[in-house]
Amino acid sequence: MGTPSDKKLIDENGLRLDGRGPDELRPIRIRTDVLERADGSAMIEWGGNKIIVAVYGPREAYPKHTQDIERAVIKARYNMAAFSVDERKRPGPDRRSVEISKVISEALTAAVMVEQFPRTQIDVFIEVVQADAGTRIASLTAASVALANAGIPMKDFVVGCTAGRVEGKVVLDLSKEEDNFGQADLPMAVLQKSGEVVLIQMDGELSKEEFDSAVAMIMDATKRIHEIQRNALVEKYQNIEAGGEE
Amino acid sequence: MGTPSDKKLIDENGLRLDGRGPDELRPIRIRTDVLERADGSAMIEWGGNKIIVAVYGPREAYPKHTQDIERAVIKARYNMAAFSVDERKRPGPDRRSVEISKVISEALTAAVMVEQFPRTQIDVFIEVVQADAGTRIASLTAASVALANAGIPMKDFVVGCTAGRVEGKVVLDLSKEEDNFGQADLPMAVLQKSGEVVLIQMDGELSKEEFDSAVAMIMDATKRIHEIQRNALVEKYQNIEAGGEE
Amino acid sequence: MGTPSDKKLIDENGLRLDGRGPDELRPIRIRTDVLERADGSAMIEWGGNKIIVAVYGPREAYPKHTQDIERAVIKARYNMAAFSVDERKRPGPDRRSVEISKVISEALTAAVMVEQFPRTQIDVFIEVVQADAGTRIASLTAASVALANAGIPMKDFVVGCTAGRVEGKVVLDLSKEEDNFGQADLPMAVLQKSGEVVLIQMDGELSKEEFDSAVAMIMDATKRIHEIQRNALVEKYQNIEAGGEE
Amino acid sequence: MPKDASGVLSEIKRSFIQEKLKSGFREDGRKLDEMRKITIDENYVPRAQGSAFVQLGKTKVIVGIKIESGAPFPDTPNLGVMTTNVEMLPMAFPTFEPGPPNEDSIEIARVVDRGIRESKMIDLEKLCIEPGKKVMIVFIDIDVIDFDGNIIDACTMGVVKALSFARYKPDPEGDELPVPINNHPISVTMVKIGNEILCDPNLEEEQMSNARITVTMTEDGKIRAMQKGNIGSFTLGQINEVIQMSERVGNGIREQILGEVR
Amino acid sequence: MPKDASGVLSEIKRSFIQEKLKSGFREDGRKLDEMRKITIDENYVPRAQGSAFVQLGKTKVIVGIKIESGAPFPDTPNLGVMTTNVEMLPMAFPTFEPGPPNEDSIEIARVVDRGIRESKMIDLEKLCIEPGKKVMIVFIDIDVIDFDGNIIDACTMGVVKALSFARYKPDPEGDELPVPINNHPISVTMVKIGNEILCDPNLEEEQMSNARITVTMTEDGKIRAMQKGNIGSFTLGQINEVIQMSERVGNGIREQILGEVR
Amino acid sequence: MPKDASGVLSEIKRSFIQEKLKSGFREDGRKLDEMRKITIDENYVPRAQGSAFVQLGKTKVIVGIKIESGAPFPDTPNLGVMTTNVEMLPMAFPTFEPGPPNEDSIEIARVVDRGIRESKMIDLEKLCIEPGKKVMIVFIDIDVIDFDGNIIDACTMGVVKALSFARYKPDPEGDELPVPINNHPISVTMVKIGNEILCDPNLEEEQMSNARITVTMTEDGKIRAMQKGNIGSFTLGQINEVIQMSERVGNGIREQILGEVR
Repeated sequence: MGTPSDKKLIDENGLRLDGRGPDELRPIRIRTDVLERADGSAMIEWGGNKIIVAVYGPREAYPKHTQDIERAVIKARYNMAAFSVDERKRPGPDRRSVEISKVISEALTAAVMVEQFPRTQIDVFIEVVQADAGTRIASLTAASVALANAGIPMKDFVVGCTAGRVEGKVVLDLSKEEDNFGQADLPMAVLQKSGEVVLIQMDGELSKEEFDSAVAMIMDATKRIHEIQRNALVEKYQNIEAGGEE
Repeated sequence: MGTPSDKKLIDENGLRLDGRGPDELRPIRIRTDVLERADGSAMIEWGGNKIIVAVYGPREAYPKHTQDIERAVIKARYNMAAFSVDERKRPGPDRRSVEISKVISEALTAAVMVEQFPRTQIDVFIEVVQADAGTRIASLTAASVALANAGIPMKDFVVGCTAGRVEGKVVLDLSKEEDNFGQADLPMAVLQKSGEVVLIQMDGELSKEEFDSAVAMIMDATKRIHEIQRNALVEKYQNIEAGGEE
Repeated sequence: MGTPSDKKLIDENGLRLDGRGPDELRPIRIRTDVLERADGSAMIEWGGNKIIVAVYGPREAYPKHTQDIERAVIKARYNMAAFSVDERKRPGPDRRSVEISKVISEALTAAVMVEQFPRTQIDVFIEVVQADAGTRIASLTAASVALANAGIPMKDFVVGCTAGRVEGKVVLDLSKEEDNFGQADLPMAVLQKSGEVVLIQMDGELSKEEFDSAVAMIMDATKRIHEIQRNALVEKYQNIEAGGEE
Repeated sequence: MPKDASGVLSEIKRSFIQEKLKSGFREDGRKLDEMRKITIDENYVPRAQGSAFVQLGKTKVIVGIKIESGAPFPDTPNLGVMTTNVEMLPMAFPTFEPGPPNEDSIEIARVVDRGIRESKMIDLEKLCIEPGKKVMIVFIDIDVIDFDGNIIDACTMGVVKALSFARYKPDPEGDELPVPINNHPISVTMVKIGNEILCDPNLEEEQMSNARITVTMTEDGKIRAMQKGNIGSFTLGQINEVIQMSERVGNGIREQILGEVR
Repeated sequence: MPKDASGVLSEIKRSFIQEKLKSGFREDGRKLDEMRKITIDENYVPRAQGSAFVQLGKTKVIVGIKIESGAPFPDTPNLGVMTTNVEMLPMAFPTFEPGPPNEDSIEIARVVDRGIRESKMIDLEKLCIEPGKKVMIVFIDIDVIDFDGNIIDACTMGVVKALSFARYKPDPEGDELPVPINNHPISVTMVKIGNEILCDPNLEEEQMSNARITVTMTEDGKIRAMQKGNIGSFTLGQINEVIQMSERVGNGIREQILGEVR
Repeated sequence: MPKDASGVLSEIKRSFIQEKLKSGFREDGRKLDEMRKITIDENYVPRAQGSAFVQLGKTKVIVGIKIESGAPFPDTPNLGVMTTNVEMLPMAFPTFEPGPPNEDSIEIARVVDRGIRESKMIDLEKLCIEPGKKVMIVFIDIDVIDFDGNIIDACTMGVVKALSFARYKPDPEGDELPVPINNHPISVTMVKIGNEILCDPNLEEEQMSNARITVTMTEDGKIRAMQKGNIGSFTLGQINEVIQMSERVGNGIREQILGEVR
């Protein structure tokens, strides 16, 4: 049994525990229309993450005092299933999930044409079925697809990814062990076309140079991730054209 | 000191710990008008159970979204006093009492002429002062009397009783020890005239034959129990005719 | 290290641990206008007590069903900072603070011309930054000043003080140790002009004679305390006349 | 305090009651310092370690006492523990709502608790089984089931009665012992209507009054707890008067409910 | 039960459905005692100790089982512990709201729990590691993610499937063991529309009905749990009918979902 | 963020402020990278183990630190524990309400906590008394008593100041020791108005802006924590700009508040 400090997270060839190179993503798969009731839905599998996102709305914001007369209010609710993590999680929101719900709501607001739907709310329900590092940016990436799936007009797509520092090296898309025993974690999300940053959080220790190289890695990866988003939606439209939804 | 498994719950003569035969009820006593403020009230003593029921209404349902435009909503609230059980119970509803409140509300709805009072609610507050097995059906039996005492129009009376399996034998009206160490518990409540079942729950293990014989025992017992309900109400009306309420 | 019972709280000369005589107050200092946002504010330092009071209102009472059509409702909220006491206090109201909030609200209502502002509420937020015995009467004394500072019309000032019994002697203004190890605690607050009692609580053991002498001590002390209230307000008005606010 | 189901009292009734008070009598015929009829059934909940069903006029409360072993508070390792909880059940009054105790219930519970605790009625030292480890915890729970004013006194007398008969087992295998009792505190609650002070207010009197005071004393004539409530005030003279009334009335109650015990 | 997004069912649809039922068929073509299509993906959440993704028609639930060590209940020192929680996620239906479980979720969780517990499916005695000190706690958590009626049966079959494959480590350093299983309870939920009894109601059928009943049985033909819900009633004859339907339909489900396991 | 008491800012004021920003100055005369006046009274709550009263312009917060012994987290048996809680007291602003922390307070507390925690300011290893059994718990509690924007920076500098002077007793009978400190993180919060980035926004500036970012750095020039807030976005160039501003401004703050300590 090795303790964290015994375990080498990056080997002599620069490869990571799961065999990836420094700027390699874990496998990502997105499907849409995974739920019947929701107006739009998507499921993302990203490494060991398994996350379902449902979108309802725009619908009248309730209670009334939460209405914004100028725009739709986006209410994301990030929730972890009790069985999604190693030790059983007590159901209900904790401080971490409240914070993540807030930053996801804000990031999505920048992408949706919220001005078109004053006084309404758009609910984005996120259920983390299995968690494996990077849940917030995986959720955001899937939420963007679910919003499109719901037919909600959007200015741009939100695409997220993390980078971090592990054993002194900057690497892309931290795995669970790299997240636990690494030295920095930088989740970030951008608008796909404009490249503007709509979510950024960081903890750990990064020099400015390391930060710059982490950001560059993420910016590059978001292009690849957006392809997957686009394909998930295209697949749906192709199905519709072909007259069936699987 | 005997442990549960040492204790014989039924002796060689087929008699139970408290001397009852298999189809014998514990002593039951019901009184009405036990409270001043409530629109109707009843107290039931059933074996060691001591339960007070108060009825308020019909009154405007609040909050408004709970109103039903077609009928009165019956809201039973089953509550155990902190001192009602062996180990002090922390005040406030738990999952068990929420479930019992729900099934009691539903059973009473079948008996009351709820269509006469759209948009209103009828509150049935149940306080278990001392618990001794069978509290839900004792509560329901008393609630029916309290509703009548409140002058609320009813199609029929709800009468409840339990049966169960103890040391392989089907017996009526389980005592606390029989409930704790028995093999099955079947609480049931029927409309007195029509015999229709408005509450049934079961847990434990019963063959279909045992189930049938338990149901037959209960159906028979409900006749006797309804007599007690009727007498409690008659006693009140006799008192009123006689010009006083004790 | 002495245990409570070893420690003499009153010495052979009748002096207390902090050198005070039986009817001597701890140092008291009140300042107004300590906050920007509040409509009125005051800070009181009384011995080791450090308490900030903010007043907002009169403003429309909310939710609506809390409105009184005949008068303003005064809602005091007494709160202890997590770091205000020896052992860290979990944030949020407990039963003690709910009770204190209630008696403070009631005492202040007697002093304010509440009839002038029907349907409104006046919020009095009290934060105990450091607690050192006698916080409720210190809060009340400061709240009275904060209400005046907010320009709210008042019939009279509320002035509070405690007395108690320590090692068999009646003494004024209990210190923390006298409160913990003494034999009785009598917090009391009066309207300054009329001398009417608007708050009185007691716990411990007092003969009627001791009670009378404690009350007399308090009544005398309230005159001195009111001087400090008056000076705090005058100081402010002088500053305003002089064209500046510190 | 709740308003009457029909809203507030009519003006006519108010002036009628006030007029009558001046002649020294109340609407129900009582004198100003006269309690309503008190009936207490002891051991009303046999499964509890102590219990009482109190009827004070039309006000009804059930007191139940459970005594269990547990850990002492860290700062009083040699003392047993007591807690007091009052449930103003929604069955007791049309406007009472289910849910956690509101500020009224909390105040009532704390005043009742203070009277019992500060009089040192229960000898908590004797409830210590193993210092710092195991003591007896006395849970005092009160159900208010019918409300017609003056909950505090109904509760206090119920608790005193129930404790007087309560028994506990320091050792689950051993014998039952009576709860060790030092004295018998009695609370007397009074309200001011106009300038008259009257004890044991019923609901109408509570609604008419704007100042309430409770004084709890023990048989040795000592004051153990006081609590003023509501937005009105008392003069120092009235404070004096309520203390005297409290002792006189309280002695009568103690005599009546505990005559045979003491 | 929630109303449809478009409010209640139209009268026309109602009478159409009711008419069709009389001929022995339902709107979706099923016979009265026919289940919707069942698909169960086992081990859907590999990080859990057991899991299943159940599709019952359009109703979808995810069952996850975590098994951790902990203290037994004081009154059952030799038994492991099981708990069941059902989250009716707001993603599952337009009117479901976030927050603590409401009375519907609580009832569902308790009925599912009762079926598993009372059949003694899990051999809790074998989950005792050190009597009175350490036992295994089986946390059964269920996410309802898409709602089209009959949550109870979807949950129960998911739990049974997940438990059948669940593994745990009594000793963190030791080997994994299968959860000890005694039998396989299956719940069958039926509703009454008019006088017809039909199993596995979809949302529309739940909305049209005013009486629901669940019967859980094991492969030995024994009844283990029952629960009637909603404001309607059943005759004794109908109670008899639902028990028979439950056994027949339940055996079919058990066969289908566990064929390969048993 | 709360709206101003008078509702939103008038359009006229908005354009005035925006116009002025283009010339490099703010409504209150500050340059874009200029902090408001900072005043910190240390040891403001002598009974706490560390404390500070911070005035950042008109924003006022009180930081109190209590240090008590307790159990470590199971997965970090050799480390002390720190927690951070921020109370946005209702006295601080007309629309702040009493009650449990809302999402704004939670975010603020977590950003403050992250800056302190990730910089490893407190040497948690030295706060371990007995591995797996007993460690020191550092409770950081912050009262926001007057709100005029930029709570995060006011809180962070208050915590850093209070920790720099905080003392604790590993052994109740023994001597007081200073809390072991590794470095001094400083957070700098900036907002974007139009295309201008400005630090230490006051309330009006927070209301006018729709994108906020906080960067926390230590004296070694390392970034320790970042948090973007609000619904607007930043270009990569602006991200670069805020990091530079954060270092420059942060060094100034560190110098000013800790000059004498380091």
